[in-house]
Amino acid sequence: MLRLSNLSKYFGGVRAVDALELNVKTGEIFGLIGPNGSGKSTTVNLVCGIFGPTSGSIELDGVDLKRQAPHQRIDAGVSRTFQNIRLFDDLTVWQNLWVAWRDAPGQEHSWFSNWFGRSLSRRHEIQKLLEFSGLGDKSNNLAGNLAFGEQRRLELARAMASKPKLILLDEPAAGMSSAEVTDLRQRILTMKEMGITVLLIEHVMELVMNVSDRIGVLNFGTLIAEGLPEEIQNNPLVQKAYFGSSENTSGGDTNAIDQ
Amino acid sequence: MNIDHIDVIQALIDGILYGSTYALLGLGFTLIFGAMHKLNIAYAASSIAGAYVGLASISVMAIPPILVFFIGPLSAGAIGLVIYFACFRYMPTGNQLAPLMASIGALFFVDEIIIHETSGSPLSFPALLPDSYFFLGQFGIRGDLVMVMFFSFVLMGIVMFLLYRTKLGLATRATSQQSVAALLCGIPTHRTNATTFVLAGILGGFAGCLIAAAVGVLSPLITLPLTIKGLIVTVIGGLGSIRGAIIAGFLIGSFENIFLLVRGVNERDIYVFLLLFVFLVFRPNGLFGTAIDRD
Amino acid sequence: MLYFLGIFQTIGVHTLLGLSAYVLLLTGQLSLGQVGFFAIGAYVSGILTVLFSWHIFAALAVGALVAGFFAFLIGFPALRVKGLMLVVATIAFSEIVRLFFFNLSWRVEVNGFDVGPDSTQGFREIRYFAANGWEQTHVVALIWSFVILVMFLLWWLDRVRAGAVLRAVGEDDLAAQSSGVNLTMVKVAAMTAGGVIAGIGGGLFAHSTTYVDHHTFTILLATFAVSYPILGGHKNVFGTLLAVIFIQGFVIEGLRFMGDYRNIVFGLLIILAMNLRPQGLVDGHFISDIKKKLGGKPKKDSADA
Amino acid sequence: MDYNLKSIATCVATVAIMAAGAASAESVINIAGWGAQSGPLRSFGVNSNAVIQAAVKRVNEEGGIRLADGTMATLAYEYHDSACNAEQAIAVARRVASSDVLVGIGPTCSGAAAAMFGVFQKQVDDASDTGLQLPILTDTAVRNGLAKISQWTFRNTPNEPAMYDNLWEWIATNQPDLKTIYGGTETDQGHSNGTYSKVIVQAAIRHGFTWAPGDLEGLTGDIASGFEAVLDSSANWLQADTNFAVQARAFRKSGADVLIVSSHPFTTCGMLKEMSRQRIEPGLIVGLTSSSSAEVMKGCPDEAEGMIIPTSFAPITDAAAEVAALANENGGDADLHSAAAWENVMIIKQVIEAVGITGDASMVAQERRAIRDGLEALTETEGLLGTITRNQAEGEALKPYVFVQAQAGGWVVVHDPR
Repeated sequence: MLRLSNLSKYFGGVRAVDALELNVKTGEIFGLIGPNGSGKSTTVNLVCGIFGPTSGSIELDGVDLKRQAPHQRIDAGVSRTFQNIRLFDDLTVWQNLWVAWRDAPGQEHSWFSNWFGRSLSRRHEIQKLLEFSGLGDKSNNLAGNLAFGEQRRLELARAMASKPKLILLDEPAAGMSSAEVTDLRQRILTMKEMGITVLLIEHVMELVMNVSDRIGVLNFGTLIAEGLPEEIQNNPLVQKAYFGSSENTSGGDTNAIDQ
Repeated sequence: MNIDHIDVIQALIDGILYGSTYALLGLGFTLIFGAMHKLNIAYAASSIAGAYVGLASISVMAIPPILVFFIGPLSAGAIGLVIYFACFRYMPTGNQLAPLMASIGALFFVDEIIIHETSGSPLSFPALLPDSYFFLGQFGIRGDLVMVMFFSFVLMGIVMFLLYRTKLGLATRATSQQSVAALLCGIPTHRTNATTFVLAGILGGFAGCLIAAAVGVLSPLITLPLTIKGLIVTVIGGLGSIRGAIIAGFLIGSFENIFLLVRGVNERDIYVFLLLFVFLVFRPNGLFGTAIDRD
Repeated sequence: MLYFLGIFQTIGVHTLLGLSAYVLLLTGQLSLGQVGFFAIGAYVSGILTVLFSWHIFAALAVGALVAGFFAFLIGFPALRVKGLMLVVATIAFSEIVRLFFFNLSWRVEVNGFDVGPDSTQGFREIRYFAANGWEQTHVVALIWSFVILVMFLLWWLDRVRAGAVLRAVGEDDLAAQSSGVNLTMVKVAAMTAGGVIAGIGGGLFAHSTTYVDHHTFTILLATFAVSYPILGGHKNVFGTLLAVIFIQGFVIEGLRFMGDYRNIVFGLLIILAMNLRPQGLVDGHFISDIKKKLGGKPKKDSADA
Repeated sequence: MDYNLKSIATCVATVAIMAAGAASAESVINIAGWGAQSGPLRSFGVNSNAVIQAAVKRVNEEGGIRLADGTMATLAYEYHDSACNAEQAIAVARRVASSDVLVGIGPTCSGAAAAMFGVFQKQVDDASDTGLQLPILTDTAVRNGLAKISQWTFRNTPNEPAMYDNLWEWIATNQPDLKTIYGGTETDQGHSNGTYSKVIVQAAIRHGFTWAPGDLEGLTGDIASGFEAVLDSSANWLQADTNFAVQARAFRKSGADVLIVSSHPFTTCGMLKEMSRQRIEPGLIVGLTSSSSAEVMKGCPDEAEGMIIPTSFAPITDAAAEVAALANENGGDADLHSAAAWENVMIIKQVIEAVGITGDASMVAQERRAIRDGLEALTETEGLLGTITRNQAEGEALKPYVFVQAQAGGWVVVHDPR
């Protein structure tokens, strides 16, 4: 589904992502882990088009995304969440989804009613998505007034509103209680059942190891290991990257977009 | 009029020298913006107000005219503090628009007070170095503007020293980059910001006095044009960049003088604004600015 | 009465100016360039009625379209800058427009009189209304039908998806982009709409004051334009109207009894208002209070700012 | 507290009743003045107001205004702030027009006047024109040719073409060694620019002066001839400029005998200071009428030394000196602009007494019309410096004038052509 080849992104002299090769298969949950500053968020931003790559290619189902603007990549089927929640705080919960909404194929609204319709039929569908996200009774609340966990769920729902083929989750479990992580795990699995491919970037090992089909380990912008969760857990290279050389936190700038 | 290379060089010299007044103003704008990421539109007006207070005190009290350059900056610092409390201190942190709007109100207020007290009449301002015009070969040079230029470098040095070598500077920079984190680290952000405003105010008052001395006349007519000039200098120099503000001041001063010479006064400002526009589009971070889309 | 009709005209014209800045503010763009579009609308429609004896409606329409066209063009470079940079870029634009009209001299003889923009001397005698027998009530009706139309459209916009998209861009353009919003299209569209609204306002202004010159369209008026939606609050289109009534009706005309101190109070009131209501006069609480008073069910929690 | 408030209220009410009683015993003629009392041009409004206040007081001290039935009416006036802003000037005009004011004086700024005059009826008796119908006699707004915008608007402002024509003639006679001229103006100020490029330079050419950098195409002695070429060839600035180095250098380079600085006090002072820094010492400096005010003396008394300006006001007659003193008492200055306001009040009194007014509030429209016709019928009036003749096709005045020169921090009359 998603194929990154020889992908690089330099910030000045810092190689945030360096000749990265990554292949995410259709329908799988791919976990991407790595120490702070290893280039995980930059990778997400490259795939979403927030940054242009220094070199290399990004392909989705064989289509080159590199020349597409960020919003066109949504049309192509990629959507994302942010490491630090970025909701539209002064819009209501359901308006947050309305903004991101893409009609299912075959049920598209006309251009006019897409932009200027009040579209009650969509309201119904949006409500269904809200129910699924456990926000059914909050649809008229302002997003900014939700509790932390609810905001995380809303961001997830917003990412699903555009009917993506591939979702990039940027540390979705950050700051969650373990009960919430369990709930999140369930939701990610449900997404997979719905046929959505998931690229999960996460620090919370409990989640990554339990939910991922395959895991890649990023360090200094390159993939140092890739494999099944158990293989990764026992890989000495990974352990070294995580614990052995933690003083080497290169590229403070790479998370720029999420600071 | 025929223009030869001597005219051009002379216009460049005049422009760069006069540009040092813009540089001083830009320095204050950039200092406040660097510290708070907020725009104080009333800044140029309060700088000029400082010059007025200085002028008023030397004409009311029988004190030597040179004291205007001490009283002016101090009163502008005080005005800066008042503006900080009136327009910035109690505004919600995330709200950019409310303090901007309040500072627009402060601009009107300060301007109107000056106008009310002087009836808008131009007032003579003591020269910094009277009769200090000298010649360097064929070129005439204003001694007082050389002095202003010297001051702008000195002040740049002082500001850089304060920012990068003192505890106050550390606090300012920390507050500017992560105000919440700075607060958590025990840095009193409000007091830091207030100090920045007073510092910038003193700087502005000094700039206001130097500008008034350079023109020789003080009038409320100049506050808006100076506000715009200060903003242009800040932006071309790069937001928050101290040396950028200084260099941009010289750049704008010489640029406008060349176009005044070559294209006439009616078109002069069009070219200055076009330059600004080109800068914003092709180099949106200015000469020395860092990327601002971090947040 | 005549006096109040005149004030209504001023309030109407300034409301259009404020609404043009309001549209941009929805997308998070703080523009001091609206006065440039306002000037374009004023000069173009004035030239059409005075020099070419066009009907006022046609002249207003063309003025608005020309202003909108320039806004469209400006929209693209403006995309590259944000925040303070955008403020300064739009100042540059409106000053360039002003200086263009400062240099514009286009004198034509119509009915034995030399008319038209005369650079510094200004553009005199844009007397379409008086010369065609329009009563002040007619002028007020014309101006306010545009105000009501624009306000209605903007009010309606907040009820359709386009409005939510505009506000989403205003809140967080990166998140909006990552939710599939075409930023270029949305921002340029908002800029264009703002230009058209300012253009109509400018045309009405020129005809209601009969005279424009480059001093009319300075940074001061640009500041007023953004002041209205900021002071009024951009939660709601009525905030802008309320702010215009507050500034033009109350502070400028209503405080005339304060004589010399009127303009000093002006600045103080703005500072005071922003400290008391940093979200604007018509903020979330204000709206929910009104809704409660009207007996309607306020949407639960939604109006809490 | 309560008690105090009550007593104040009672007191106020009593005074009000007494005042109303006193007023009803005699009729009142209302006039209104307006101009900039806020903004950078505030001094215009302050001065104008001070002078009108003194003039109205004088009229009332002398018994008031004689009405048609022979009784005397008090003159009452109110001054409004129009802030040099078109919309505010129009708002005040409409406000005044909807009251029982019979005639207005103002506004002070030319831009505001150009806009305001436009909302007046262009031609009287044109029923299809819905413009305002209220006679206006303007004191300060001096930009060329404004009064002809409407037949309801008149001005009592100096006639610059006549003044400068005479000035150059006088210079040519008295200082025959001065041959060449050069100068500059603040181009963004309509009055400075128009007077410079269409009036002053042409008048000099008419009297044999030559343009220092060389002859200009189309520049003859006729008013406005070749004005674009004049502007192109001059060294100009803008009204809020602060740096005059390039312009002063062009002045020096021109080597002209007479330099013209056509601008308002602020930039006049800025320019003069730069000229003095660069040690430019021409044979003579000629200034703009508007700079013959006290403001230049506040801004640059030393540098202005020797500058000559024609002006329609100087305290050289008893009447003029008295007005100057009265204006000072009221916190303003009498200058060529504001002193006209005194004359305007006197002209209004003269016209009202000539046409016969009842002062009846129900007849405001007819009486305004009568006063307008009376103003139009005027061919001559007495001003502070002598007889003012009127060019009524344009609604303008031809005022007597003198030439003043800056000497030792004050304006001294150097020639009195009256």
